[in-house]
Amino acid sequence: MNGVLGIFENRENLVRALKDAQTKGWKQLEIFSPYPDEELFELIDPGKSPVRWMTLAGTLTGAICGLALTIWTALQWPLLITGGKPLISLPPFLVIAFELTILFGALATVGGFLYWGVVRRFFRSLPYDSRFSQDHFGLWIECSKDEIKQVLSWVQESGATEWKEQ
Amino acid sequence: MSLQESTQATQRGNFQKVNRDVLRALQPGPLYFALLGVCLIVIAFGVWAWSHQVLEGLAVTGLRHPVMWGAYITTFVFWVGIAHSGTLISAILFLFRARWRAAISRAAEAMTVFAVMTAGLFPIIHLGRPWLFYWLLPYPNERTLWVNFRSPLIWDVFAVGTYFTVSAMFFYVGLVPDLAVLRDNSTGWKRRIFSVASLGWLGTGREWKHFSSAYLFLAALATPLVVSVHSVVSWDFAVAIVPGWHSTIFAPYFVAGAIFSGLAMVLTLLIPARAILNLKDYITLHHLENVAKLIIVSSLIVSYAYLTELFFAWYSENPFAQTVFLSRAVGDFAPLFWLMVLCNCLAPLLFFFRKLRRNTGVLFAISLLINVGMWTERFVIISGSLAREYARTSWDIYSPSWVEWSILLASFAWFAFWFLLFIRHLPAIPIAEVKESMHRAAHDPSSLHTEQQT
Amino acid sequence: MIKRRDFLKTVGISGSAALLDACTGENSETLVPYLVPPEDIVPGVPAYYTTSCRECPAGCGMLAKTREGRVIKVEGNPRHPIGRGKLCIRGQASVQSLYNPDRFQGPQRRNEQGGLEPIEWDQAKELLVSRLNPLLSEGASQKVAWLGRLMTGSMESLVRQWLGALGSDRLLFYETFQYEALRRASEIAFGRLELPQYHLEEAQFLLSFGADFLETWRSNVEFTSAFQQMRSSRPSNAPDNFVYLGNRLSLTGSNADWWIPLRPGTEVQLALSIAHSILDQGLAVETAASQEWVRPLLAPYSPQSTQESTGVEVSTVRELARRLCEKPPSLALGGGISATGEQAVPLELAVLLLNALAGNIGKTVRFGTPSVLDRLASYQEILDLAQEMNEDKIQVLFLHHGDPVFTLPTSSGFAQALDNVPFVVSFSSLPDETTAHADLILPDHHFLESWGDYSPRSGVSTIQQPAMQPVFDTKATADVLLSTAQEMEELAARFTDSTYAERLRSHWDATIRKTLDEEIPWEEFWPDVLTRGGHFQEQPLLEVDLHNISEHLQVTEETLVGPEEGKSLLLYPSPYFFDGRNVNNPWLHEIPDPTTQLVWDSWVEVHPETARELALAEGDVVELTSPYGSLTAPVHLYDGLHQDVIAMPLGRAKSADLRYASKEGVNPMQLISPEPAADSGSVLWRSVRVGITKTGARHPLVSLQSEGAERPEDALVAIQPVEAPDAAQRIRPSELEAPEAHSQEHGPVDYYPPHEHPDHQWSMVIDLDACTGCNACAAACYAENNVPVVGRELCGHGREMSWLRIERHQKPLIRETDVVFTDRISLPVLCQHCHNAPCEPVCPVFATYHNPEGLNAQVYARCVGTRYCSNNCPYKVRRFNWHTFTVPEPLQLQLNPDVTTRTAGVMEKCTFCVQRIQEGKNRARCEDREVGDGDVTPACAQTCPTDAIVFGDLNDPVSRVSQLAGHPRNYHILEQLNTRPAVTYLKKLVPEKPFTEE
Amino acid sequence: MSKSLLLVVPTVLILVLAAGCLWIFPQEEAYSPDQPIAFDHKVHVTDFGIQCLYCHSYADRSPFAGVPSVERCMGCHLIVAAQTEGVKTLNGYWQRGEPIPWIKVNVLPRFVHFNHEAHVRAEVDCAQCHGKVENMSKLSRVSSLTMGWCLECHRQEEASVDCLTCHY
Repeated sequence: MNGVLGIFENRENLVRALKDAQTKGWKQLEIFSPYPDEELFELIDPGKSPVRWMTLAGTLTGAICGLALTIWTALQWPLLITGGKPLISLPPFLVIAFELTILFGALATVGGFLYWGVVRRFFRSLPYDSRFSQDHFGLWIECSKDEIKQVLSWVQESGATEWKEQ
Repeated sequence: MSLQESTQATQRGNFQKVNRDVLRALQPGPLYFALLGVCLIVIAFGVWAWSHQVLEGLAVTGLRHPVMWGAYITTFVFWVGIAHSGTLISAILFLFRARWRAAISRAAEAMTVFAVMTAGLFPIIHLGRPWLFYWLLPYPNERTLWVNFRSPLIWDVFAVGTYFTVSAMFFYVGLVPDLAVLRDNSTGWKRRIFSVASLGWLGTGREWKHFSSAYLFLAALATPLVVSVHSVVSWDFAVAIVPGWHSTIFAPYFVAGAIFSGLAMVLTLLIPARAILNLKDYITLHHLENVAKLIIVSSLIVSYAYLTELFFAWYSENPFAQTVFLSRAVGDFAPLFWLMVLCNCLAPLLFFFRKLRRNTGVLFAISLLINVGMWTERFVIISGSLAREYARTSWDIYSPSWVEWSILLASFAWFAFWFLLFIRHLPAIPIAEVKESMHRAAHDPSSLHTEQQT
Repeated sequence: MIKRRDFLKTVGISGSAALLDACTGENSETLVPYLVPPEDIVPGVPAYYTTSCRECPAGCGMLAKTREGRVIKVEGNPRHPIGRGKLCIRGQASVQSLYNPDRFQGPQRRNEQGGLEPIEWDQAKELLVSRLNPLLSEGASQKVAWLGRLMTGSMESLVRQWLGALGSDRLLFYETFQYEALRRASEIAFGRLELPQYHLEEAQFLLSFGADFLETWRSNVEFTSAFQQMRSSRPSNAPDNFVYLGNRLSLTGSNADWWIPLRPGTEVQLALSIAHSILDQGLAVETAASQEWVRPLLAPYSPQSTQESTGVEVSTVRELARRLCEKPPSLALGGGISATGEQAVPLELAVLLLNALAGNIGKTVRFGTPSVLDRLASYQEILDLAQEMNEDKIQVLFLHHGDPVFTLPTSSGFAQALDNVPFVVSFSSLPDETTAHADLILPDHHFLESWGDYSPRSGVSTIQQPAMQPVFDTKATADVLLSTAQEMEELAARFTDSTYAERLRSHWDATIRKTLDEEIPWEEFWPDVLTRGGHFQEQPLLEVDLHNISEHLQVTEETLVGPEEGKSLLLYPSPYFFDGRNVNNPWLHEIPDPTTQLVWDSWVEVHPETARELALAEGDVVELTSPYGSLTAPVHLYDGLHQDVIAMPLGRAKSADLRYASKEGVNPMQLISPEPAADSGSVLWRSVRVGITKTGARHPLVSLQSEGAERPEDALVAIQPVEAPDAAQRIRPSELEAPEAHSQEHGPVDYYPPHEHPDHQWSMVIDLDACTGCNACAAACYAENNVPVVGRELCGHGREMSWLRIERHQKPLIRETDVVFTDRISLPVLCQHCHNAPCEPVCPVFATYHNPEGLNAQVYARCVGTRYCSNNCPYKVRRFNWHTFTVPEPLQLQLNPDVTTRTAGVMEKCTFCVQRIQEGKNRARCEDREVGDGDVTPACAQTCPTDAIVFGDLNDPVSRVSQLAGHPRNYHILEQLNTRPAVTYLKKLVPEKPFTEE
Repeated sequence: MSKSLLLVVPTVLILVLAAGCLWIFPQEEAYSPDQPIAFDHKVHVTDFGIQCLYCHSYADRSPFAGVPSVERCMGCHLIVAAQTEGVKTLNGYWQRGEPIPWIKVNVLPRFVHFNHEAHVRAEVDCAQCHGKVENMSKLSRVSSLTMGWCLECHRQEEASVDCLTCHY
């Protein structure tokens, strides 16, 4: 996987370069930032994260499992009546259902984050600079071998302080 | 133009400073190791006390007919309560966009996790046959015997279990970008560990995007959860018929109490921590003051609940309830009751004075008082009611034995132990979030403005 | 039969196994088969043996339940006229004297150092023979004496013959509590030197001068059932038909409707003034009243004149007189221990006179059925014996049970006399104050281990069978006598029977079978006796007429020796320990004393007023001093006393080395006078005034019932109508008609449909009007369900394990008038087996649930010990195992193999004796029939002498519980919680009007 | 390294779970202790056709089946096979007047109350629980005797599954 990484000292230069790059029609872009910054992410990847759907699925599963578990186990031994309450006493069972709703929802959410945020990334080998976790920003432009020269020269113009190619 | 240049320069400077300070905070001093040692000794003693109890039977505790629940359950409720403010600060305030929370959220989350870990031990410690604790879990077995989902204790298992899992995940997810910081600033095996722990975090736009959304939804789930957990805990008592327990207001009453005690614990922990780790620039008086304000609010709610209970007892003309509350107000439990009123209702009122709530000494002292007060409150509610049940011929008085006291003490050591490990090995303030709020401050002064207000 | 060793091995295993941790799964244990299978033992199936209870002279019929050859429970023998299937608490606990760890485990000899050393039986017999032979050779007479418990039939004849062979007829029967005064009075008044037979069941009105017939007086079980018959047949519009006069409110007293606290020593005057008032109002029956000596005798005792000294109002006396006579027959009982002083005989005379005037003679007071108690040696005779012992006339003294050194007035010098006897042989089975003076101890079998016969009164001959092999290396006294005799050549010829059992049979053949009207072959007679438990026949009623008693009825001022400012000392037999013979039975210590609710101690009862004067508080240790001795004991404040009196139980404490006996406050007998009563020669129980001095030491007494009102907040609560379980226990005649008396109908409507109980619905009804609070049920429960004893200290920490407690609900006694409304409720509280049980839904693991037969099940194996159920139980009947409680060898042999022994960390409670339910259902199934009423009876209901507890199946329309279900008096405790208990209570019927109308 | 982790962690988790399941449902291997006398059921039952109830004579009238008394054994073995090793040992016990300490093969925990009589009357065949004893030269336990095992049959036969049937 080839491309060029530009390292920027501040956000403004990055934004400028990014917009410029997009006008140039380079599609495979990625940016690096030391902190979450919605506006920035809007530029690189508009649209909402699919994690929300995982959350929804998780919560629904949780609710169903909760009710299923409580009711099914109660029916396993119908003899065990307690305190004059019916075998299937929903009010208490709802408590369990609720907790499982939350639990499964949370698990699914994290699962979603791990999938889209981590696993997916594993299969694209991106360059990195340890200053990204401190105060620097980065812009990665993916391109074919022969384009590299051209991209690199552009990057040098774009206000980046350093650049790497691979 | 040049102005912008300079602001950018200062921002970069700040960003570097954040990393520097946080990383410096991870260098422990001798005091740190002294504390750690003390904790370990106290824990060891607690473990010994408990094993004594397991071998001898519960006769070594102060428990007796009819007071079957005492210090252990009290402590359980206490620690669950402590946990709550963590989630309040990290999740609820996050949803409400109260930016000032950023600096203290990490510590608060850690506190939640450790508090739940501590609380979770007590239901097991208090069992008559603790080696069978796993019977409280619904696992398939050849007896085809499951658990009784009508029992509040099972609700506890699920609520506390869920709470622990969710807050642990919340804590970890929030930690990932900062682990990357640690990775980038460490070498050798530490670096390996951190790079695994940080899931190879690069800080790319897409990572951040999914991160933020996951974080948001976790917060959204944690918020109803935190309310449900202490409601469930309160139902341990509210659904029982014991006079003094059987009350409709318990759920909100306990949730408020939980947050109240938790906030106090936040102060108890942060005031020394920020001094020792000198993070005064990040955890500022301003933060502490905001916590103090929240304390006033929750304290007033709790006081209101006390009055409501007394009013119910009087107005219902239920002689049993009246017996219980009279025994609290003027009977054997009066000293504890009034101590609790002093700590939970009167002391926090001092925070109405700006001078006092901006004085760390006062803040710390009162936060300690509140911790004591809230433990006492649960003790009075639990043991006090049991000691004065319907069958007056079986009334008795309960006071914890040395075993119970030492296990209670050990629980604090256990909690402190984990918290110490935390501040030593992980960034006590969320680096990325702090940077983000710095960035906001730089770019739209309004957010800075709101920060002052909240 | 199996060899004893093997037997012990077998039971040893089943016993120790019963103590194994309930949680042990795979543990390889051994099966020990019998060497030769005993024909009457089927493992796992109980065998019952009829026998006779010998815990006290009453001699109730008893059934011993055995499993694998060991007695695990005793119950009354329903076919026996005495007890009729019921036992008192002492009888229930007798298994603990059988398995008592402190019993003599074999013969012992006093060595040179003065200590006791174990020896072999052969040595022991040699020793005995060596001491007896010289006497025979010198042909001495009256050199041997026998002092022991009551014997009749074959045993008595054997002992008499044996003594006779040794040239002596000094056979004295000794009991601590004698009825000499009553016997003398009967002789004077009716020419019969015997105890009258009282028939309470026929009395319309009962008046007791300190006779505690529900506890220890003569035959308490018999009297208790009779009392219940009398009470149950009383008119509901006038429910107060029992008045108790005495200076201490005993258990019997608190079961009376009215209590007249008498100034000690004024009983006679009151009795006479009542008699006077009977004549006044012309209520007396002619035959008695017409006697010319009666009026002059009574003339000086007009109510007005006695009012001064007795402190009883004229109106009260008149009312008493009226009630005695208005509905004949009535009954006046005289002279318990508390009323036995100088004036004992006059009192008994006066009481007999009352009965005569009220026309009770031949109705509720009958003669012609001599009691075994008539044959007791009087105190005077025992003093004479002591005299001879001091004069070296007695060479060998045999002591057969009983503890005279402890139970005789200490200053009578009996102990010293004993030391003066060259050779003292004791057959006691438990070390006590007397065995401390014995030279040779030949421990007798427990009565459950040996053959015997006992006839508590003429016409009732009880057989006593060995229900099991001896626990220790003991020998039946009778067999010891026979075998020693056979080793002495002079005697051998005269004692031919090889065993006592043989002699017993021949005796019964000769004295009973041959005397029967119709000829019954032995082969039928004997099995019948064994199954029936003895031979019983009605005695003819004897006509008697009243003699002139005037010259014997000298009323004198009672003289009490001791300090003027001191209080009159009242010793009373402990309801549980009688005279202290079973002081080492732990159950009796752990079950609260019925009047004080105290456990595990001895104490001195002081009136709160007196305590205020002397600045004494509960638990202060005081020193009591009389001219004859002094002792220290902790104080218990008790308002059921006359102010001039302090009271002390006899027999809760012993100085002998017994692990369960209290060491506090031994021995009250030191305080009383050694002088015998001039007229009857009996002990002067009420003879001293004692000084009370505070020692400053404290010994807190342990009460299992917290007295709510002692706490400050309760003082406030008292203003409110606090509905503790004592709520609405009482019902007045007028309320009986009121519809809301029916608790069943007006219960709140349930949100959920009721349970379905397809097969059975077990239920219990407890009649508070019948319950006397004797606690026999509690002891039965301990025995049946392996309920552990926790000891004094843990009781103090509220860790008692009793499944069934009898709460005492008695308001402070108001003393405005001379007549006090006792207002005592004895409330047996056990698991209520609620249909909406609060304990069930809170258990996380289903260790407790509602079973299809209406039981609140508790599965020990499943319990993890969250104790939530106990918190949520409004009746506080659940018990938690704070330790793994064990019992010392060989007490564990008593454990019921049908009931799991619980281990630490497990909750337990009353199960309605589920093992008996299962057993009953199983029996019915094996016999292919339905379970009928009475097939299942829990231990508590089984033994209740008043049948206050009724158990049965509500699905069975003819069962007794079903019939009682709609009873107008029934209610549920804490009904407002709508727990729907399976246990229903019947309220106690209390009088509406004050005692005297005007 | 980070990538391989993705594979390692799940596998470890699965292994742990599997171990847990094994721990919850342990394997029952036949329990067959050595007895003081090498008693051979096969010989007695198959070869000589002795009925179970002849020796375990209480099974139909008591909760316990009972082991035969030494006298019962000697009843035959005074003459029969008097010279074999086992019978010599048996005789030894008889002479010494000692009972034989057989090792229990089918052990129930203390808190379970099992009733042979009820089961025999319900015509449950001995073999259903004790296995084909007639083919066992050395007796071994064939049934797990766990609660689940009891329940299986009770549910099938519609016998009571109320806890109090066995636990009290």
